[in-house]
Amino acid sequence: MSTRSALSGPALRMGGLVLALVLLCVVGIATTDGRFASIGNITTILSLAATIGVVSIGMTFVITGGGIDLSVGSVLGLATVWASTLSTQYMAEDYGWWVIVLTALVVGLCAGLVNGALVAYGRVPAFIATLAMLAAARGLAEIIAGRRTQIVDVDPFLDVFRGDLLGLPMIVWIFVVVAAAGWFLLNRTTFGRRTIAVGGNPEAARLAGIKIKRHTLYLYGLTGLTAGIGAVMMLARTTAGSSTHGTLYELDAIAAVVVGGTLLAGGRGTITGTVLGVLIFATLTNVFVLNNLDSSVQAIAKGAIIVAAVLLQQWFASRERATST
Amino acid sequence: MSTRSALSGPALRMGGLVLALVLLCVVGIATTDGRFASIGNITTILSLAATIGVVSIGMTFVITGGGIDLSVGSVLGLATVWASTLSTQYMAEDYGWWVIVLTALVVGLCAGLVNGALVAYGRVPAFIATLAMLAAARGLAEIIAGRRTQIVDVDPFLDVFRGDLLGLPMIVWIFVVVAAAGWFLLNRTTFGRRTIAVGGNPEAARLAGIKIKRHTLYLYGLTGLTAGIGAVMMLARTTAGSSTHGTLYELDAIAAVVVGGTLLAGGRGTITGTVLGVLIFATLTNVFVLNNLDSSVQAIAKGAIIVAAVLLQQWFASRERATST
Amino acid sequence: GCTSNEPRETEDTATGPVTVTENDEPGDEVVIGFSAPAADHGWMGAITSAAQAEADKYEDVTLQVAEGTNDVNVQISQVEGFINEGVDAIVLLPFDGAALTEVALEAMEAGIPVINVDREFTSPFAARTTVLGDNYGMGVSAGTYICERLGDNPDAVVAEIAGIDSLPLTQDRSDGFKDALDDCGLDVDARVAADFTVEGGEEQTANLLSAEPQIDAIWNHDDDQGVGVLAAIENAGRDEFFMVGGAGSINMMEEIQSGESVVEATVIYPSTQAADGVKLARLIAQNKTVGDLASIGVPRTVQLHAPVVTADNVEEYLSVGFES
Amino acid sequence: MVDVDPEPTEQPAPQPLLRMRGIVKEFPGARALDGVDLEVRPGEVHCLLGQNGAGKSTLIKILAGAHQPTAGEVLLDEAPVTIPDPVAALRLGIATIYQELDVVDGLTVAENIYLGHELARGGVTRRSDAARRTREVMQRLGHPEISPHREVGRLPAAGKQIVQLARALSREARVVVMDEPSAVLDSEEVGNLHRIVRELTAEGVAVVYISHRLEEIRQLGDRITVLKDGRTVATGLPVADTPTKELIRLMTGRSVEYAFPDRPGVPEDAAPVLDVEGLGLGAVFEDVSLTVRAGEIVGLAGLVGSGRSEILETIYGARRATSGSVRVGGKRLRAGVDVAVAAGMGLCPEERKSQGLLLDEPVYRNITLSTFARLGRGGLLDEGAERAAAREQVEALDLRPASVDRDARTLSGGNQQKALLARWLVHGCRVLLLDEPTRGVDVGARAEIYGLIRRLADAGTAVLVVSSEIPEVLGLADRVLVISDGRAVHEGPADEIDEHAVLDLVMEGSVA
Ligand SMILES: Nc1ncnc2c1ncn2[C@@H]1O[C@H](COP(=O)(O)OP(=O)(O)OP(=O)(O)O)[C@@H](O)[C@H]1O
Ligand SMILES: Nc1ncnc2c1ncn2[C@@H]1O[C@H](COP(=O)(O)OP(=O)(O)OP(=O)(O)O)[C@@H](O)[C@H]1O
Ligand SMILES: [Mg+2]
Ligand SMILES: [Mg+2]
Repeated sequence: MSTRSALSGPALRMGGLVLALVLLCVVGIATTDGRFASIGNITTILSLAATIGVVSIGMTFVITGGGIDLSVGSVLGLATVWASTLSTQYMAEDYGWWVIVLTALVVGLCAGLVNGALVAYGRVPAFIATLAMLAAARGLAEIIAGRRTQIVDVDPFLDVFRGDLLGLPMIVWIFVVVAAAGWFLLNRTTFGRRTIAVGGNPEAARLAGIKIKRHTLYLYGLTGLTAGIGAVMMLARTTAGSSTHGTLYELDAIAAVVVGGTLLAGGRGTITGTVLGVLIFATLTNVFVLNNLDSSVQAIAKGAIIVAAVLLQQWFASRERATST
Repeated sequence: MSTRSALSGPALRMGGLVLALVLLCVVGIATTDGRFASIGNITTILSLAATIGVVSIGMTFVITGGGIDLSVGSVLGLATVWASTLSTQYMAEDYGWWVIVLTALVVGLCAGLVNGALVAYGRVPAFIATLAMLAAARGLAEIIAGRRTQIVDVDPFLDVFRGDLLGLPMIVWIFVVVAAAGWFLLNRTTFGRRTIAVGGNPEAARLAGIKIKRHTLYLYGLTGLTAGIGAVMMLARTTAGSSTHGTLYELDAIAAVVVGGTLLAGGRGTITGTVLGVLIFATLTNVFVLNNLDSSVQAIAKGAIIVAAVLLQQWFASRERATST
Repeated sequence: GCTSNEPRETEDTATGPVTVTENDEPGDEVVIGFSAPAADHGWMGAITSAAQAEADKYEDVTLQVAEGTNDVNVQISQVEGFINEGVDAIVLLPFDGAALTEVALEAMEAGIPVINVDREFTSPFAARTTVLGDNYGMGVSAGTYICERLGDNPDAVVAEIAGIDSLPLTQDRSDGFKDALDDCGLDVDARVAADFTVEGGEEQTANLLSAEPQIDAIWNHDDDQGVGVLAAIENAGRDEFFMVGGAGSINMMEEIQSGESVVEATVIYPSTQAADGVKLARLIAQNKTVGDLASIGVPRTVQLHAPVVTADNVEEYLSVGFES
Repeated sequence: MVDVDPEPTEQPAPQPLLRMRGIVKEFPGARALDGVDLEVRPGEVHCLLGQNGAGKSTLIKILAGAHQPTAGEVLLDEAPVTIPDPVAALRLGIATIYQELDVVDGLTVAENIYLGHELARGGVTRRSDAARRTREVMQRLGHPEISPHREVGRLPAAGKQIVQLARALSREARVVVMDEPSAVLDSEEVGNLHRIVRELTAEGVAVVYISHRLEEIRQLGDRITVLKDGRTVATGLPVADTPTKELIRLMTGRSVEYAFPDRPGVPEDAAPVLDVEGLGLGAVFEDVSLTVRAGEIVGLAGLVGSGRSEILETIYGARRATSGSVRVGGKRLRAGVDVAVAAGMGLCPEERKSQGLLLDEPVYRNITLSTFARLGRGGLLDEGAERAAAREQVEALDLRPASVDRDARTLSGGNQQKALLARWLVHGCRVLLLDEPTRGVDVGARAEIYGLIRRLADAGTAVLVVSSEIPEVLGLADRVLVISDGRAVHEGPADEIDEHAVLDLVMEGSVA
């Protein structure tokens, strides 16, 4: 009995999300006479989900670990700017596209580690530390970019990351790989278990001998790194670096994570849920545009649908409780 | 010993904030040869702080009660729009300026109650419910306003709310009154004490006979109401209603509340801290402008100063711990 | 076909051809307060940079630049600050013209001339001089161009990629566009709003292209987000339509110049408006008059021209394009 | 005295004040109660006994309106009542002290006591009234030193328990339910508590009293109801006529030797494993020196609030010592829990919920919280090995229910305590620090835990135990340190000192 509820619990909870996604697709198919279900459109949805998806995977970790990172969007912007400066591009021309990638990843990682150090060792509340980083990274990006959009001209980079692989865009593959790695990391490794422990009861984790400060540092570093990966994807997709890239991604990512079923208070996280959450939001926007909905109406509908999806999940969860007795 | 620590604890914690504010003022005075310390400039700072200040008071309650409200900014915008439609203004011409005020307050209150109902009775996570409201209220505001800025032309309204009283602008007085009322409500009434209980230990609160769902509903209603009051102040200050009013106020308000010392996790809140937090941010902006700082540099400096203020507070708190043990 | 972002040697080309008049002789020292929305995109960034560059040319001008902000409340307090300080003139590009009107009036009443840029106040008394772009006219120009190209085909699919929908200026542009299309029997078949950002441009355009398998023309309000729009078009491998831009960035002009791009035209929305504002503010504060006009004093309103840039005349306008 | 019952007190069966009949409670995946009957008379102390997980807390939560029964009825004055929520229970005159410390840390003592029924006029709290009355209640509870304005979060566990007690008293109830109120109290406090209970019953209030300390039941109780596996196995047993052996048999279904294991004695040449020298922590305690040799159990006795928990936590590196040193196996430890754990130390903390458990994680993950990395390989988890290790301990400790996959939250209090012990048993320690290891643990399991601690010691572990039950410290340990006001006032072999002597030392120490 207990194994049954252990198995069916998460499955049913995911069930609510899957149902929400399926309903959205049904609406999409019903209202757009074939334009929704085309391969091209599905690819569009996946491509749009990819960047925010990667960032959301990182966010899942930091939230599961009891924190929050409001700076992901602006760190992503900063990383795109830094990785597309003229000097980076010249170096990339000389040494290879990996220079750009490395720059973006290192910028993301470093910003994340600064966040982590402030939260873990400076005991600055995560909300404040990362809000400060949000402001600072955006400012720094503006200074570096001189408020220009920096266009990426390094063909090897564009060839690799704007290309297709087995019919899917490269950035979709990156999302798939990051999501799979994230799932594995959270569910199958000691790092993941520590994350859950630190988020669930930091004092208990500490007294059990887990180095919670160092782990917290790693968590923010990881999230920063995903923002760096997101920056690479953004550079590929828009062929430009800009300090405005990633604006409000923090809210989108947190929304996807929480709608997916990760506890905002920490201690429980689900990568599958996050992926579903991201797909739901991307599909929603797509269906709206396919129906040529006015942007104000879109906003209202989006609000209503988010709430409906969560209520649906609630309902599934209560059914789960009912069936397991 | 216990009384000493009880007295000096909060006082010292406030001490950090007061010191931060004083340091800011000293910097202001030192760098602007007299322009900072003028009465006119102080009034400017207070007027700037007033609207976000009122919203932050509401936010203090909802956060202390264990929740969060991301929709305050957009509800404020919606309330300004609704309270400045032509029909509202006609009615105000006929019946009096209170029609505008009432409309704004009712809109704010209702939006807050919807948030509260979703969170308390629908068990939708507060972050998601209010994020949905953020989107929906903004969309609705755009539709009502037809994406135009609506000008307020009702002279009695403008006379009352744009006027001065004892040398201070009316909206500053509103802030003072709301802050005082908020302090009283949180510290001297059953409502306030129950808010702390609901946020600090909901299970204990429930077992003590507090109706936590209803209380949660009230908390969001209260925050919505402060957004409504903020809308009146915004209308007075700008003489216009617009769906863009209040954009990103949620972040500003949460930042002020958390910098002030209210626990983001709930269970501990301070109105005095929130007021100081709001004043710090407003003064910061003012000092930056007076010093003619580049706006990108401002963003970086802002991030650094927020972190510094919190670290200062940490340091004070650790001194407090040291003295009280 | 990506454009390069090699640095231009002459930074000040962005402010256009310089006509030296005796007005440029140093006069009384003036302090000019400047406030504009957040420089969160290229055009707005260019506005501020151009204003600063213009001010730097005059040794008698000190420009006080307030932090760019999209919060009218903060912007009001910035103007209040300028009044407190007693600056000699204020150049104000309000986030929302209506919301800043009252405080501008206060400044005027305090004897400080206000030069209103781009987004108009609701009271004629709130500004000494208004320098206007022409948002409605921009829409009309774009619509007219599309009408000329597609006028004979009433079934043509026209798409519009707007900026931030909640801004009145977006509404003005859309209205102008719609009115112009109406005149030739066309309408807007698909419309998205892309937030004035590269990323928004990419995202919204990707969806738009999915939604409309066959498009004849696109008007994109803003050349900044145009970088993203073009990326999305390229991602989707589409080229059956032509596109008209907006604002006039160098990128887009180079696209037009190349002749291989879907971008055929762009409608100029001068990023030098605030620089004009600074120049006029200086003249007003120094009590000088505008040259080349017979009348005395600085005019009340200056509305800037919003021409369409095409392959035919792009050479001419490259110099006034801004770096997005 | 308030009792206006006209009937003589000798009357064999006065009308019961409260009666619960056929109570059934089902939780997802568990039937906690399966037909329980309870009958409580006015003015009596009715004891509720049962093993960990027998359903005692569940029963009283139903009475308090915190849970809804699946079946069964509650009668008050022989009239059926429904108790949909805690407010209803309070309105009916049923006040409850819960097993878990359900106080609000951010509120003051007075505010906690009057939470939910604030002394207020028009919503405005009457703070001076509340403070005055709180001072009175605290006086009555023997704790005049606890200020009404003190923030409860700054009180130690025992202080929080006192606040809960005060809260129940402030309700002016007809039935006061106490779920293991003495678990966190020391013997002096327990005496105080008993005095209060007697005052209450003298006023005709009925007290339902849950405890695992049988001697306490014997001192205080009038009648006993015994629960086993969610069923009533005996009801209304008069305390005076029921031998302890019989009670234990009823509870456990077998007879348990309720005694401490033999002390084989520590060989003279046993190497010191834990060596603490001149340890101090600000003003909390100072100059604590002690040595624990391999195979030795050292007990720390003392009153609540004397600083014993802090001593353990400081040795463990969870608090940063202001002076002194800690050595394990001769090697000086840097501060930090991870360092201590790596050196082979383990701590079972005092407050299992807030300091010990991941409540929403399965039992096995709680048990392997300090070992999952070791059980896995190369950073990968091996949940199979974790489950196996956990299952082994669950069986050895008789943890109920025996499933390792249910969430820790759903375990009864005593079983949560066992899960915590199991963590360090899986880990294996050179030095084991135990803070109140038998708090809330039933008699049967208690004996098992004593045996287990002794076996660990015999296997060469150095054990340091804190317990508020002096007999437990004296019975279990080889050597005791008596702590008073943050100082060690006595050190010596456990069999050379008795409970009275310890109490005398403590009193002297705190007077001095
Ligand atoms: N919320 C819950 N969900 C599932 N099972 C529960 C829940 N609460 C309690 N139980 C189960 O009900 C049974 C009775 O628990 P209860 O807490 O009443 O025991 P108890 O007699 O108070 O034990 P202890 O002496 O250890 O406190 C236990 O098996 C417990 O696991
Ligand atoms: N967070 C705190 N802030 C201030 N004082 C505290 C705090 N925690 C404990 N104290 C004080 O430290 C002293 C020691 O408390 P401690 O809990 O260690 O006692 P103890 O002997 O372990 O008692 P118990 O048996 O209840 O665990 C007490 O005077 C207590 O009031
Ligand atoms: Mg119990
Ligand atoms: Mg203790």
